Amino acid sequence: MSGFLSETFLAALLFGAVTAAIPLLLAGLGEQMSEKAGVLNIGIEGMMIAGAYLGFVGAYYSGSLWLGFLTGAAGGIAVASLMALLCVRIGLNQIVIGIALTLGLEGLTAILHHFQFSRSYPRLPAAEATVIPFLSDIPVLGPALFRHHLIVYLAVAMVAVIIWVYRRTQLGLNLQAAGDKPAALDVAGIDVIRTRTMAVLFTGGMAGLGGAYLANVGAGLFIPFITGGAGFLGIVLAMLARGRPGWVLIGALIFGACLSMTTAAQVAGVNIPTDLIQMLPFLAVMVMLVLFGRRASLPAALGIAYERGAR
Amino acid sequence: MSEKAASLGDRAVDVPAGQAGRDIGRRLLITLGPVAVSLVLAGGVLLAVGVDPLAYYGLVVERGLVSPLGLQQTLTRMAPLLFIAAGLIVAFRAGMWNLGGDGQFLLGAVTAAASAPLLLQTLSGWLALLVAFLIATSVAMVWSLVPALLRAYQGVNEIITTLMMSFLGVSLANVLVKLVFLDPATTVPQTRTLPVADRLPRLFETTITSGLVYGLVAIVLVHLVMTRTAFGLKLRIVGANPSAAVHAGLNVPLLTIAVFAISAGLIGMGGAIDIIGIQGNVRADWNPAYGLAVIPVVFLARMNGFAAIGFVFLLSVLSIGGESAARRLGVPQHFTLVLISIVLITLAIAEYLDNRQNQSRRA
Amino acid sequence: KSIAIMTPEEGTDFGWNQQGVDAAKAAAEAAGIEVIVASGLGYGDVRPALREIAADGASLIIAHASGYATSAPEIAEETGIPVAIVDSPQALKAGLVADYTLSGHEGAYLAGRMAAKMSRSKHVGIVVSGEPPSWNSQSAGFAQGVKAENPEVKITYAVIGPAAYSDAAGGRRVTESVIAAGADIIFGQGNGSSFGMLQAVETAKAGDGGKVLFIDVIGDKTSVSKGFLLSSVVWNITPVYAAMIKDLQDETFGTKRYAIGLADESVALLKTDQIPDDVWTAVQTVRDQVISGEIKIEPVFEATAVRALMTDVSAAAQ
Amino acid sequence: MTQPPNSPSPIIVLEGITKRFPGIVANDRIDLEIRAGEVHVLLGENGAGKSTLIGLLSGLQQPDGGRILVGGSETAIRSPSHALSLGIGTVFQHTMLVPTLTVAENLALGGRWWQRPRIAELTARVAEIAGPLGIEINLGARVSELSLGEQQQVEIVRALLRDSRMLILDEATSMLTPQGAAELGALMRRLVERGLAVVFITHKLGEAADFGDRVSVLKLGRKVGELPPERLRSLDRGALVDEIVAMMFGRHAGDEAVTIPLRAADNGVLLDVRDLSVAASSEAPGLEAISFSIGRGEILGIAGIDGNGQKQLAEALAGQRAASGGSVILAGEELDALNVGERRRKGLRYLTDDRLGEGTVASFPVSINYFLKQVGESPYWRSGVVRTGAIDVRARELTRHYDVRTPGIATPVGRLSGGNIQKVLIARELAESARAVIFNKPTYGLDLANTLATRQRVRDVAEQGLAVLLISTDLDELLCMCHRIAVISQGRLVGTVANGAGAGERVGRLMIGLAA
Ligand SMILES: Nc1ncnc2c1ncn2[C@@H]1O[C@H](COP(=O)(O)OP(=O)(O)OP(=O)(O)O)[C@@H](O)[C@H]1O
Ligand SMILES: Nc1ncnc2c1ncn2[C@@H]1O[C@H](COP(=O)(O)OP(=O)(O)OP(=O)(O)O)[C@@H](O)[C@H]1O
Ligand SMILES: [Mg+2]
Ligand SMILES: [Mg+2]
Repeated sequence: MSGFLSETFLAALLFGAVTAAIPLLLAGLGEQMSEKAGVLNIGIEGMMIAGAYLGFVGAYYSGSLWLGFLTGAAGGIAVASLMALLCVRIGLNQIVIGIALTLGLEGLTAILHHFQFSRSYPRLPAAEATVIPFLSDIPVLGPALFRHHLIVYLAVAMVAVIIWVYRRTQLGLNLQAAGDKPAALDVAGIDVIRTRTMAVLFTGGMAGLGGAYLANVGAGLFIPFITGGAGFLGIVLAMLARGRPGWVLIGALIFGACLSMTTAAQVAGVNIPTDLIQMLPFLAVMVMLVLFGRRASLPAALGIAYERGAR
Repeated sequence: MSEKAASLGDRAVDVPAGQAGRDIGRRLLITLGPVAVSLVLAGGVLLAVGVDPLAYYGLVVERGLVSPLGLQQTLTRMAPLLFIAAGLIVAFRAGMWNLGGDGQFLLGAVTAAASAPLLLQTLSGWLALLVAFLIATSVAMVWSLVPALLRAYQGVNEIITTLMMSFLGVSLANVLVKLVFLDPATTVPQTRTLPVADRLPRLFETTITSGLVYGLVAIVLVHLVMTRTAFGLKLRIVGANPSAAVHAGLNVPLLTIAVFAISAGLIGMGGAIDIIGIQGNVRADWNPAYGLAVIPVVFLARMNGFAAIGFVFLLSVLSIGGESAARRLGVPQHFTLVLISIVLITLAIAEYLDNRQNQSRRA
Repeated sequence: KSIAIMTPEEGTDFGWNQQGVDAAKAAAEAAGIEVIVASGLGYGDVRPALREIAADGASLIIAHASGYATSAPEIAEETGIPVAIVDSPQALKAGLVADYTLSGHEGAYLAGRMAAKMSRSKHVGIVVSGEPPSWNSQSAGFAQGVKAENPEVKITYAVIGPAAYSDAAGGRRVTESVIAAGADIIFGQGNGSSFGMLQAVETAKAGDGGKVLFIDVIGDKTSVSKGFLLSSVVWNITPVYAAMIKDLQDETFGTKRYAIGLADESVALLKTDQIPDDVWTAVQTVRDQVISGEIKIEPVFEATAVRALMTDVSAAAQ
Repeated sequence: MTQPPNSPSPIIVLEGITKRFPGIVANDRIDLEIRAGEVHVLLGENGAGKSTLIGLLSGLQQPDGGRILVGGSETAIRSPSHALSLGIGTVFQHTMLVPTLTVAENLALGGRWWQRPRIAELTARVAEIAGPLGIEINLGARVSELSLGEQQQVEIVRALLRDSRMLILDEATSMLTPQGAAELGALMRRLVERGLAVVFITHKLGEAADFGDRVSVLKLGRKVGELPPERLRSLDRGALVDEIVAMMFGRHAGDEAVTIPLRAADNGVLLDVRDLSVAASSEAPGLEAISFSIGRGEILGIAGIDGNGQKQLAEALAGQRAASGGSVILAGEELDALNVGERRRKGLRYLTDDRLGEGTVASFPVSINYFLKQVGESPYWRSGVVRTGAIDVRARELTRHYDVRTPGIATPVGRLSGGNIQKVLIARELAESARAVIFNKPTYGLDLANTLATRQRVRDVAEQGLAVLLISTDLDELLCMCHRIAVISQGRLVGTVANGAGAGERVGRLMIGLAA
């Protein structure tokens, strides 16, 4: 039978799509929370690469993938706390700081890698999959969707958790108020700075985790610039989703699927330049924007630092 | 949101001018001070990896600023960056986040690279370059039409659209190089090469491209248009308060489209200048990603054209000098990124401290 | 007096950059001269670095990236310092510009023969992270080798992305898909991303549950591999650089092209423990045939032509 | 200050409170006592420092000097949440609701972050509080869909929800109808009877006289006088207002006589509107076949409760909002095909009610804001290039002529007080060849002096023979200025009343849906 049609191959493609989608999902979910709270977190790429590096370092030296995820998230949070300090607490321009952090961490992790790993290129063992009973036996879909590392299911479950937070908790209201009318939140007795700081730190944690996943599970190793713009895609996903976590998941999966499609097309021997195929997901998004682009409902105070009593 | 965020920048620009003389000294101080602090911070990183920071900085200054050769390189590097800064100033002052600079730059570059050698077969030297330059500009302008129309008539946020169009533009530029404008004489996928002699002339006896002059003219012109003309004022009104623009009877959609076209056009010119002045051709997968570094610089300059020239100069010194120093001392080139990043952050902090001090002094 | 080498990435990649730097050092040492190493210069504008190195007194600058082939001759013209460039055979200029177009297609051909012999599933994969000419010629050489050995063996070709040189995760993902499609030997080319390919090979199982093996290019990754490295098309650029230095002294620089090939062992297959002796012997026989001209392999540099050599699965399915 | 022995103990005492802002002392050594069981009215001109004082009490800002005693002990009110925990509830001058949340969600805002918003519990309590107030609140409505008046009601209810010991209302009646204001007064009465302290800020002196137990007057950041309850009780309303006015302005009452300008001899129709319709949109009601005409020198008032289409009418006339039918004729010339700028050049001017939102660009200097609607026109621009000299000369002229109080013409207009921003707008709209002017709530939020001055401007305009359309929610204002008053309700003109004896009552009847 043709390789193109084999079950194993289809499953591998789908599996790859999910693997590629997870970092985008985590970054997008994180970015979304910052944006909801009124912080345009352009530094997310820097948080991701910090998470990728520290996540790998943690996993490599401890031998535990979970510890790696922890150190990765911590790395993202560390960068995010710098961003929160500079942009939320003292109100510096979010774009300047965001880009600066991204550039700096790309450089820093590349240097560290150079001195630490560039002679040995250590790699991690394969991530152990958590096989979901019964579901994993479904042909094609089973091995594609239900034989992932536990963190993948957690990431997807995170969508539900965040939906619940946004819809059902005081925190959800606080976040939305912090992005739409911070002064109103402040006079309601909730500290805007603290709310936004929490959102930014959450973004850092998610981005760091996304980076760690990319390095530890996606690649099994760290190399400089490994995130390659995944953070920026996260920003796009968060904005396209307009505050709805479910859409981040859908968007991330579509991007992942598009990547797998390019592989599928090539393995099927379709002789189209990869450059053209690679444009497809972006083209699809643009077409969607042209067709359904209504007024983007971004938070009113997005990108504006809050200062109590200022006018 | 973009309106308000940008208006914050605008507010800074429009506070009473007045004490200009003292201000320049002040600005110098709050620029050089942070640079000094950054050097100390980055020096820590250098020490950590076992490199003498003083030697490194000595080389940065020597190779980026003091040595004639280094200075020439620095000035040459500035040419395309100035155009990008000019384009970003137009957009940001009008409250539009044009984050699609890389796509616009590359498409401008590719069109210039594809057209200039062909045009040279029929037109005289400078005319061919001029036409290539104009074609590149128009292509970049047209490319910006999609986000412009979406923003003007659908209200679709331009951060998403310009970012997407940038990803697309970079890919498209590649495809064009690989499939359409390929130089049949080389195995490497690249456009035909514009011979050195046919490129923009160099200044005097140096290696500095005259593109630098055009870049300076462009950014000064943009500055004057934005601050001195009715058109510029209209754009700034749209940027600072779109409702006020509607109320005042301005044609906001049309102005929005104009902003995108001008901004993208200038960035496309940057791409063209880089090609017809310096590079001579475009290789597949070439993407210098200048936009990412120039965006914060424009903010730090508070969208002021003259200040932007200064910051672009600083950026060029750091990158040219940093590359040289890293090579000589065996530090990975990526250290330059770290240095630029620290400089950006300390500059932003200094700006904040300066503002706060100003305020408490007036109180 | 001294030669300089400029590479786009750090000379620690077990590949193109490292081979270049190591060769420059070796050739310089042999000739008893100094070497200036400028690595990690990126793919952007290297004219500033070229001018500086020229000013620093290098008597030959090796611009070790096809991306430098436009700028280096220009700076040579400007400064009068000779340069060596790659992938531009038409650019020769006496005393000033020499070209050393490196193509490992002969070695890749051998690797293809070997892979076809050893594949249990009769299916091999080629994974690349981009399509520069020097990689294209090896992809093509490999495919030609596979077909020459056994036309029945299927070849699956996959590009990770247009410029996914550091996309290690992508390298792993695509390689795993190719393995899932049935390939049990992967011929991989990619800078940072090749480590992702290696990772895929180490962690994924072939269709029959057995080991998947990896064939690398240019460098020798034995020290960092974990027993899954079948071979590598290793390039030894030292003879090329040595010849350049000699030509410079003889004032014949810029009059000839330099190349690498099987004959002088500047291209060679890496022997590893994974290769059974009989296979190795058979491959050596083919090598001799290539050297003697009995087998001719035309290099293919163009991406579309490369893809045309691969197995069209949709056609095969019918 | 003497303290009668029977007076209740103060909840909050301010001693020598000082607050400085760049270039200004907003509060200058202010002493104030706020007692349980009293409605303490704070009066003062625009920029007198009332809101600043409130900001200090509600934790938005920290004083630079002096001390605050809460329940007798010195307390620094560190933050809004601290103020809330001290039992200080505030309705701010500018709405503090999140437009994208529902009313219920806004009311729930402020709970512990891990909790679930208790909407059901809230519904019951809101009914309990709003019912007696006569306020109807739709908890499910999104705040952005509410009119400013409705939003103000929500904020009052929110402040009451929190069992405060002290309630501060900063210009809380500015958007309410007269009945609404009266009800709020009654509510304040009930609250103080329950032992709360109320601080009430208003620009309407009548309200101060009617609702207050104690009145303090601020001027230029200083407290210039206080009327204790005994004094308040001993004076009748008129005398009280006179005394307050004297304290505030050093002027005497009677200035605000009803002076409807005389119509000019040539009083033919100047502005004629026929069947003007505007389609309803998601955020605004439409207009249905609005017809009226205004003669030269005539002031036509538009009365109605806020949010009934006043803004749409003004914008449709100005060309800022597309009409779906009908026509606008100015001096015999149809304007329907013209855009904002062209209509303006024909002499149709529109003074918006949203000074900062759309009337000005806050960060631009005063000088530029005078010419916002003339960008590119000569003599201020020549071939597109600005002539700073010409602009500055004219800007200084306008500043002097319209008495705009500003540090300079280069000051960003957003730094001026509301009244002075309003003057900039008036100067802009009336300058050069105006023929018909639409005033939308021209005195909203202005202090007495500025209100009187602005009204006089409007009268002057009419006397020069221009047609004036005066949109206002303040019936008294319309009654003291207009020749005729039309009533708008749900996008339709439901009747027109000639001003004169008994007009107020007839307009009032039309407004609440009865025949005049
Ligand atoms: N955040 C601020 N920054 C700078 N100055 C301020 C600020 N807030 C208030 N001021 C100053 O405080 C003074 C008093 O303003 P405030 O808002 O208290 O007046 P007000 O009495 O409430 O006027 P109104 O009746 O119009 O509401 C103003 O003149 C202004 O200079
Ligand atoms: N950010 C600021 N910096 C300096 N001065 C300010 C600032 N904000 C306000 N002011 C000053 O505040 C004074 C009045 O401000 P404020 O906004 O309280 O006016 P207002 O009359 O209360 O308007 P409104 O009643 O419409 O709120 C002005 O004289 C102005 O100079
Ligand atoms: Mg006020
Ligand atoms: Mg006030």
